Amino acid sequence: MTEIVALDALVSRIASGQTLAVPVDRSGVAMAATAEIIRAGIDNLHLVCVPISGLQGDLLIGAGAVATLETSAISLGEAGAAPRFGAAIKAGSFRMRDATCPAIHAGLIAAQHGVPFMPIAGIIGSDLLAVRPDWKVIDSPVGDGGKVVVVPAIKPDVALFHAPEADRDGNIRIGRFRELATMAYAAKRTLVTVERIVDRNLLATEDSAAGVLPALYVDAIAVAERGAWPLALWDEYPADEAEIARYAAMARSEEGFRAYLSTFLSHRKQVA
Amino acid sequence: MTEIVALDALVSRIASGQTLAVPVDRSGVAMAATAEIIRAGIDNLHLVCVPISGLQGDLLIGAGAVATLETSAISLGEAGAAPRFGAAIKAGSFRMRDATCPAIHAGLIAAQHGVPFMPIAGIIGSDLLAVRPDWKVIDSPVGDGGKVVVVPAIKPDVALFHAPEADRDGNIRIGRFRELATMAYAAKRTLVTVERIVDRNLLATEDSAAGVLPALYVDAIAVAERGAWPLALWDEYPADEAEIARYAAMARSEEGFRAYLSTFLSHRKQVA
Amino acid sequence: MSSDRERRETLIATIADLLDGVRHVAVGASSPIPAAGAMLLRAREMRDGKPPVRISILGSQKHNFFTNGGIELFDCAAQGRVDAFFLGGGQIDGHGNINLVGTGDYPRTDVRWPGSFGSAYLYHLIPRVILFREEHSPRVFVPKVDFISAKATTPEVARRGGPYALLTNMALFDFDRDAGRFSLRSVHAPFTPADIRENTGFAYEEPDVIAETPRPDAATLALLRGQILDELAETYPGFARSMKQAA
Amino acid sequence: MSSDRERRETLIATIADLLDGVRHVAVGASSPIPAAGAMLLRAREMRDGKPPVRISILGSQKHNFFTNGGIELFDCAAQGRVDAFFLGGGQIDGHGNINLVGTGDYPRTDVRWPGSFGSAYLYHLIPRVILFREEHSPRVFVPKVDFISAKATTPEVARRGGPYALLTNMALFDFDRDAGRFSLRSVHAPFTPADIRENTGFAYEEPDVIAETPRPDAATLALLRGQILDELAETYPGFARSMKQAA
Repeated sequence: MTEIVALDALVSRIASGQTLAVPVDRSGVAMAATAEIIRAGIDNLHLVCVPISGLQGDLLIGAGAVATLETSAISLGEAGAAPRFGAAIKAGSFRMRDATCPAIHAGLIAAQHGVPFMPIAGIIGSDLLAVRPDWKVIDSPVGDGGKVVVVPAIKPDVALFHAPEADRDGNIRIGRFRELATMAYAAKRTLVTVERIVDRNLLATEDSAAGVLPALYVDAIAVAERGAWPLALWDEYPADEAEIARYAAMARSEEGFRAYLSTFLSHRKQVA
Repeated sequence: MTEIVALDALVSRIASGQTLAVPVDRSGVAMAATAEIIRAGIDNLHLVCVPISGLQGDLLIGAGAVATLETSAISLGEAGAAPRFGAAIKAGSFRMRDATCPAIHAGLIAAQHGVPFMPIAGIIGSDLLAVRPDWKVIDSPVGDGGKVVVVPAIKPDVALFHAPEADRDGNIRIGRFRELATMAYAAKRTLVTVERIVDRNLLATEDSAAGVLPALYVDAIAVAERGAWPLALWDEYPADEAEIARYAAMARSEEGFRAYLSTFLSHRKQVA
Repeated sequence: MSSDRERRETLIATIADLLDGVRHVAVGASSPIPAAGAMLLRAREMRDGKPPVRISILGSQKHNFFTNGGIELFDCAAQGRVDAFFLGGGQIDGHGNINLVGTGDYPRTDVRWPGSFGSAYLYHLIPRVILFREEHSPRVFVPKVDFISAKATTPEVARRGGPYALLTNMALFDFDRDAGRFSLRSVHAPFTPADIRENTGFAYEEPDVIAETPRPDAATLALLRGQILDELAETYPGFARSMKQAA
Repeated sequence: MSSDRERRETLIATIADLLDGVRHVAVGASSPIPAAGAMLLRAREMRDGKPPVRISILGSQKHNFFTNGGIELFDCAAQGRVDAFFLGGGQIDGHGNINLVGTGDYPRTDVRWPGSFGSAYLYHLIPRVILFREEHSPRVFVPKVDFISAKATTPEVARRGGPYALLTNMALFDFDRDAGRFSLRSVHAPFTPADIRENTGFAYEEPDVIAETPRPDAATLALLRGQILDELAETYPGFARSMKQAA
């Protein structure tokens, strides 16, 4: 049964040391919840970026919340490199698990189907295979027996994202961003922040239902208005490019990052 | 580029001997196109039912169009057993490839992802493994190395289904029936009949887009009003249970089936 | 007629009892008695203030809260999100194996049934699979099925799923997964343990004292004959009508 | 300023030429020059009555005709439905291998770039991968990359994808998949083959006569400065504005 709770109660369901899956910037990133994670001091996370991350990942890394980072990239996009990611790599302050986008999708899809691994095209020849000993190259058991890469299932403890709306039953509107559904299928628990709760049933028509993650997969929902800010939320608001650029500039130094973070947490607190 | 053509032109893109994937009754079965396939004398088909079939499969079998049948079941549902399927099995008139529903989905998903096979949970211990030598049991290359079944990719030459509407760009509304998309991803060509062509762009909003198979995967579309009759089309019309029961009764004998088929073909011709 | 109605009521109430504690039960298409049992459980849990029970009815647009096409039930089961399901079988043997394919030599079987559907998969993955087959006869309950669509136990691989009970028109059996065999739990009146022995083609455990399958109590019957038949009518109008007419 | 505009125009027109014949080209986010090249191709094909060209711009809601989430581009490529794509690289070596991870010893690299994105996968699957890197310097074009994000050729496995050409601010190279090396095709004015040698850290084939990369013709320039900048403005307003201002 999906519970509708306050933001801090939602975030309290994430424990230090857990594997946390989060989506790419454009799909709906739970930034308000990210502020709450940092405020609550949750750390030692294994962060799985589906399949890459930006501001969210860099903030969590800068705040020291990440013990393992599994991603295909961390970048602030137009605003340039992710400064705390770069600094933490240099300092060796977390375990890096470099990936390639479709391999992260494939790992989640393996969990979705309840199988231990998924085969995946390409990759052979990449040094990623050297740094990811959990990825194997096997002879295909069917067909011509050619080499094929297999990646293990990714089963996050928690999937966390932000969406425009949920209905009272706990169904979430995800539109075409089906990787959000894949994350939820794969995860043990799914926590979602939304702009609003709507009274209509999102499963009522085939059209609206097609873009819905059913409540079955959703453990808890919290309302967080402008909950993706300063990132964009599709169909709702664009990214606050100036704010992201401000972050990119300030986070170049540890002190600048601390100053940014302090303002960011109190800003998010005010909105909440 | 998706072409909008007449029904007979659509069906002329299917050649004898090809592998044809068709959906389960409730997802949108192209019955008008099925009549046209039989009328055109297309035969020697490898029919892949996704994951089961009913009236459509039984008609094609009865008409002698099927050389290989890959399915998890053939049944007329409430109307009982599929009579021509039963008779053809007894006569040994086609090659039977018994499956289990998720294995057919898995084979198509392998083709969707461009990999030679997919692992699948369960199945071990079933005699299906004995009659499907193309399914293998391997030691999982990751995790505890337990036994896991793998099934080869299913790459149909043609995917064929019926849907409520297409837009002028060739996008198809499929609602929640995402197996239709999977069929199209996996198939070399996708042919779709629709109730109507609409002027609005089905990709215009996130809500409508979520339930759309993009034109990229659709080779040709033909309008066929009541094109699933006597089967149901979701959101449009229910199954004509009386007609299906009439089929079930008549098709018990070869002569009865011939009589039914003749009426069915001319009825469908009138509608078209 | 009334006895047929009572028979069905007993089956429905027995199914509700077998489902006790499940949070999500899936029901195949054209399975009105399992669906009614699941609805009865849901209504009873709601009445008693317990956590809600989800019911997925395959092929139903109304009782479908899936949005990812035909594979979602199977994925959902593989993720451990489906607690109970129902399977039948043209043949069921004493080891719990089921045959949905046909009798005689494959592929040109003497009798051909529709096919294995999802059984080979779901039997491994759903913890509480209730075998439900109304016809109780030696041709159904055989020592060894001619074709194993789905195997009940596979010591060679880890699994969470498998048979939990077997319910027929005459009796209720438990299944012991370690022993790989059925054990008679109760017999529906007016049948006797001797009737069961006569009509069962496989060997099973038979305790010294065999209970009679309880009739539903008054509160359950009220719920069943009222709310449940109304709910059922949305998906199985013919079945609900015949149950009401029999009243 | 005008020369920077001309440089960009030449790159865009060269990309359109490299894409000749493709039906579906995918462009990464924040890649205005590749996107402009693809749009120029599309406009030219449409003008000439040829079959339409599809352009997918990743991360764009407007130029997104995918409906299956982030994996669809990758699936689409694996299905052979994407003909061309662009990749860059912090380092690109003479064998066509690219490095998007960093320099020095992994994982505590001296310089860390964002990561491999989908390169390790797409390089195998998309027939015409155009390597596009504006900076032409020995620190980018190295004999051997420090980390292979994506390998250009893998004789040990069948593949349809790989590098097709390398386009920089100074020159255009073809890639020979059998030889596994680049061959200089043309040099953008005012650079000379000697400039290319000086600024390229890897060995490459150099024909006796090296052409000058052609400037776009008048019709192409008209299309580019009009319709294409208008189309581009929807997705890359800043880039389109700077191109217009430079006029």
